[in-house]
Amino acid sequence: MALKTETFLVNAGPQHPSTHGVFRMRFILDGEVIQDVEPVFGYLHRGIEKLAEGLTYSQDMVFTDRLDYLASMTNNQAYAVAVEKLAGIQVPERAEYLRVIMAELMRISSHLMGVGFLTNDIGAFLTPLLYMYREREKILDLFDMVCGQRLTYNYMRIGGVSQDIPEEFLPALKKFIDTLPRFIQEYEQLLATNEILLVRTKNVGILTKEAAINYSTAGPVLRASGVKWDIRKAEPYSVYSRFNFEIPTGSKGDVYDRYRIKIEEMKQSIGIIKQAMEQLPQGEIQAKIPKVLRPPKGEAYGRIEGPKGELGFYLVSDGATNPYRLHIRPPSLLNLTPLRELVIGVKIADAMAIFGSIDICMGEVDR
Amino acid sequence: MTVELQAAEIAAKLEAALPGCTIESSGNTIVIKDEFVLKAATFLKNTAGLDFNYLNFLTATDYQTYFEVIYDLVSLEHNHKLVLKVKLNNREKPELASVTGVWKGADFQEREIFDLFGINFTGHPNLKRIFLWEGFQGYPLRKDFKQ
Amino acid sequence: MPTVTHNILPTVLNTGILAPDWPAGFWSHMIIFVVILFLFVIFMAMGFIYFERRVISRFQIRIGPNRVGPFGLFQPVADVIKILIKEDIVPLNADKLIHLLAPVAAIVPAIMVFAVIPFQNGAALANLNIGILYIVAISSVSVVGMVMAGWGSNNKYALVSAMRVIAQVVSYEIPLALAIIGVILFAGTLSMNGIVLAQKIPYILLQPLGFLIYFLGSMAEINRTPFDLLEAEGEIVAGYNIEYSGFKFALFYLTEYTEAIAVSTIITTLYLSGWRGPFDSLPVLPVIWFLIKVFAVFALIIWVRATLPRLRIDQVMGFAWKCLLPLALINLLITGAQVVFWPNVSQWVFVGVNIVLAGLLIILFSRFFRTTGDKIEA
Amino acid sequence: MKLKNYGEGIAKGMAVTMKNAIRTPITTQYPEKKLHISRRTRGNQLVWDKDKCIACSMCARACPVQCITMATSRDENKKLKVDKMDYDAGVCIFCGLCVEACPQKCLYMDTDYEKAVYSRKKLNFTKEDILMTEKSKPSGYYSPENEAKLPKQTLLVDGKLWDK
Repeated sequence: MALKTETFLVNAGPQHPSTHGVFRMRFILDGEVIQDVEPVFGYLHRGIEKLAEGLTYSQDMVFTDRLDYLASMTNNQAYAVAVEKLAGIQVPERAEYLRVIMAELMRISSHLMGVGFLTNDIGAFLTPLLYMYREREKILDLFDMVCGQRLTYNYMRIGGVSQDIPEEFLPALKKFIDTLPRFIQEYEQLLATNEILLVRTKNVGILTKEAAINYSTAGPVLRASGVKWDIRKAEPYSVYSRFNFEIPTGSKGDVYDRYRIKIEEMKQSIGIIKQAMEQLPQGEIQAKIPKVLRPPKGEAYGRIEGPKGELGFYLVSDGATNPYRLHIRPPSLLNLTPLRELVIGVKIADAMAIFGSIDICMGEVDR
Repeated sequence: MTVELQAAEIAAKLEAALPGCTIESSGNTIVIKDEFVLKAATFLKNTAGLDFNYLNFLTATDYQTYFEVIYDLVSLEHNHKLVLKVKLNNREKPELASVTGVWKGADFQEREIFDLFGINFTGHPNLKRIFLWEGFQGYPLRKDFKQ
Repeated sequence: MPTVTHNILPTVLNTGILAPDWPAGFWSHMIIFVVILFLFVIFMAMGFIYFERRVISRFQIRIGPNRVGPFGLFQPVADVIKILIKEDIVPLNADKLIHLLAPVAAIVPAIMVFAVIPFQNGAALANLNIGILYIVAISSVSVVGMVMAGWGSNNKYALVSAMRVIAQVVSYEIPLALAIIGVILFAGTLSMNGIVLAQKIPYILLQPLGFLIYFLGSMAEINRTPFDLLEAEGEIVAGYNIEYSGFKFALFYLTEYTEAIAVSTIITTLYLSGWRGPFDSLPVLPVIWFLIKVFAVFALIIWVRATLPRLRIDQVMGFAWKCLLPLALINLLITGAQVVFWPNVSQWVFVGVNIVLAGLLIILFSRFFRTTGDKIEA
Repeated sequence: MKLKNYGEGIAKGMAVTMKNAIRTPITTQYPEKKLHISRRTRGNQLVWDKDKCIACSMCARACPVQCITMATSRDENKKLKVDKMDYDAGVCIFCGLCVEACPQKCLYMDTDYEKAVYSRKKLNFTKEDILMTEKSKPSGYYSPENEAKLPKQTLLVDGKLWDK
């Protein structure tokens, strides 16, 4: 005899410990199993695209910090790349190298946070997260030294960077880069073979290669599904063509792969920073650009490989001092698109693991 | 390095498959008529040699007299890209066929355009406001939006 | 029975007004011990809260609470005061009676467990000759309180949590009880004090597999990581006590730690030879040995909590039924055979044999422990 | 037969946590012990050097959130002077663009970070409040002279957690 059961609706969020900000998922549950989910967002919508239309090109840089606030440096870089493409500005070598160093440090920091919060969602009581915070703290120290802020750096400028690095920066960076592999090794010991982590992440939330492409996912999510796609290789911007690095890819596209990709990318980033430190030239850090920038009429799409995926800025100029239209290609939002398909049919606990592995930042989703 | 495809060649291919669909083509950009958008999308995705399997982003711009919807297409296999544009002249009731059936990644982006520009995507499975709340008056990214 | 308390205040209550046919010794003994037990539980709970916060922060390279009083020792007191002056909220449409009774139903059985714990030789509220049976019977009754809380709060998270906890605790009772039987077979008695007295060798050495099963099972029973599904913060926010505040929440909080103390004391008694230790014939030393062992067991629980992620509900259930239960049965079989067929062999031989067997069995069973996580058919 | 899943990973993980438990905690007991913050810190206020200012209003124009209001007038010598220089720290996002825009380098960020007040109104500063005095500690952001004067930042990577 079939028992008569009823599904029920559970709201996870906007205030929920593992929704990484103000994200909300309306679950339809059948016991523990998720029947349907509707992601709801917009709680952090600040209308940055609209705000940008009212401000000059250089002022918009400030607001890019507030997109993905865990990776402000790369947001700065993406915006700078887009404006430079629009206005045809050549960036000095030293500035490019500094940008690369900052962006890779940012990638490490963002991935640390991503892995840390994933473990937190799986239920490790803050410990791996706090270990990773320690390393992130060192990176933030370095950023603080260079630009005077720990979260909203506003470091890069159109045509360069705002300030040159102080003399104590490179020794400190070297020390950090030398010690980081040891700590990553420690995380590997703590997590990589942990049986509980394995049963919680392997074969959970499998995103096939075709689906990952069709859903326009980017970054670690796409690569975990086995697609070798990285803007740093596919369309090298800045000076990335001069560095030697690999693109790690996953095989299955499950939560475990997404976690592995992040660890592997951190290792690659360390290599890039080492090379950049060796090659770092002396010279100018800022191209000569007019105080009030008026790019020619036209449009441009500048993109970089942010920590969470392809981050692009689509700019339309009508020749004035303000952008006519600024659109952000937010990797976090697009990586969320397959969430519904991944989550239907799994248990609540897995849903949180899947959500955590996608690694979003609400500032970028809602903009 | 991503190859920016010559739009003129692809426009010719498109024209052969769907006569009368293109309006103009320059650089890497093809502008097509709005009623052809779904067919053109399917064609670009499924034609061998083009294989635009990845919708990089989808957005719109308000040019005061008309809306322009921009599809940035990339092929991950061949590493080439193309920009597809559609002009919508009907400002009162802009409508366009949804491409969610072709690229599922268009889902949230079409909702975003609907939310902020008021362009109605027919055939979208769940066309609701995405960032702003239900009942919000007006479409903020339109140039004539007043608070 | 040479209890210390038997001789303190021997005739104070011997006035004949209480219960004429019961000896005065019973009443004095009971009242003194009830007071001592309550104080013990409350102070130990505070001590455990402080201890856990400090230790776990060391695992997380933090310092932990250190502001209130010397070394932050009064932090639990401050917490208690804060929690007690909070507004008491009953959710709309909640089942008020059940909502109100749930914390009481949870804490009473948790405290009742301590009745049979011997703090030193024979110093227990009731030195029952079926002590361990009493513990097995009473320790899972707290779950009723949690289920009442889950049901009575009119909250879906709480309900999910209640369903999880009932499934989990009922499943883990079985391997738990089977593991205890191994101890009973060696000790030859059901009395807690008798078990301690029988431990020439701590039973953790004699029953390594049983200890492991009991440890994991009791972690599930008291809902600690990696089995803390009922308060899985990332999934169902706080679980059954999500709608509780003020004094009622304090009771739940106390329940949680009381259960932790209970489990630590039971493990100490069953496997770590309880109050025994060097010089345990001196007056206070057995109690100190006992407390040291209790804190050591709790430190191990904290260590596990600081390290491990949480299992999923189906994995938790699978672990109980597919892994712990057969292991417990095999353990029982081995123990029974050893007790019945070789009663005169030195127990040190069994120590070696059992440790080797435990290792072999764990490795054997790890072959069946698959990393599965496929979608579940609804 | 490859041995796996018997708890080796868990044991390794527990060894790691134990290893970390005997490390020195990385926390700093804040009000008693203070770290040296970055020499370029963009602290919670502006410092304005009145004597060098030429009242060009570039700072007010550079501000993306319009938190600086500047009103100028010409004095008897036809020289511009500042009548009003209001700065709303409650709106300010501490991006530093005003400091960069200043052609005279007479505007600095502050190094102070303990500026909490009880009401937002107290964050509306007038020109007297942000005036450069002996007490004010301008930061080295866009000002190498100030940067040289400030103590070096304490870095976690150096292992030195605080300076007494």
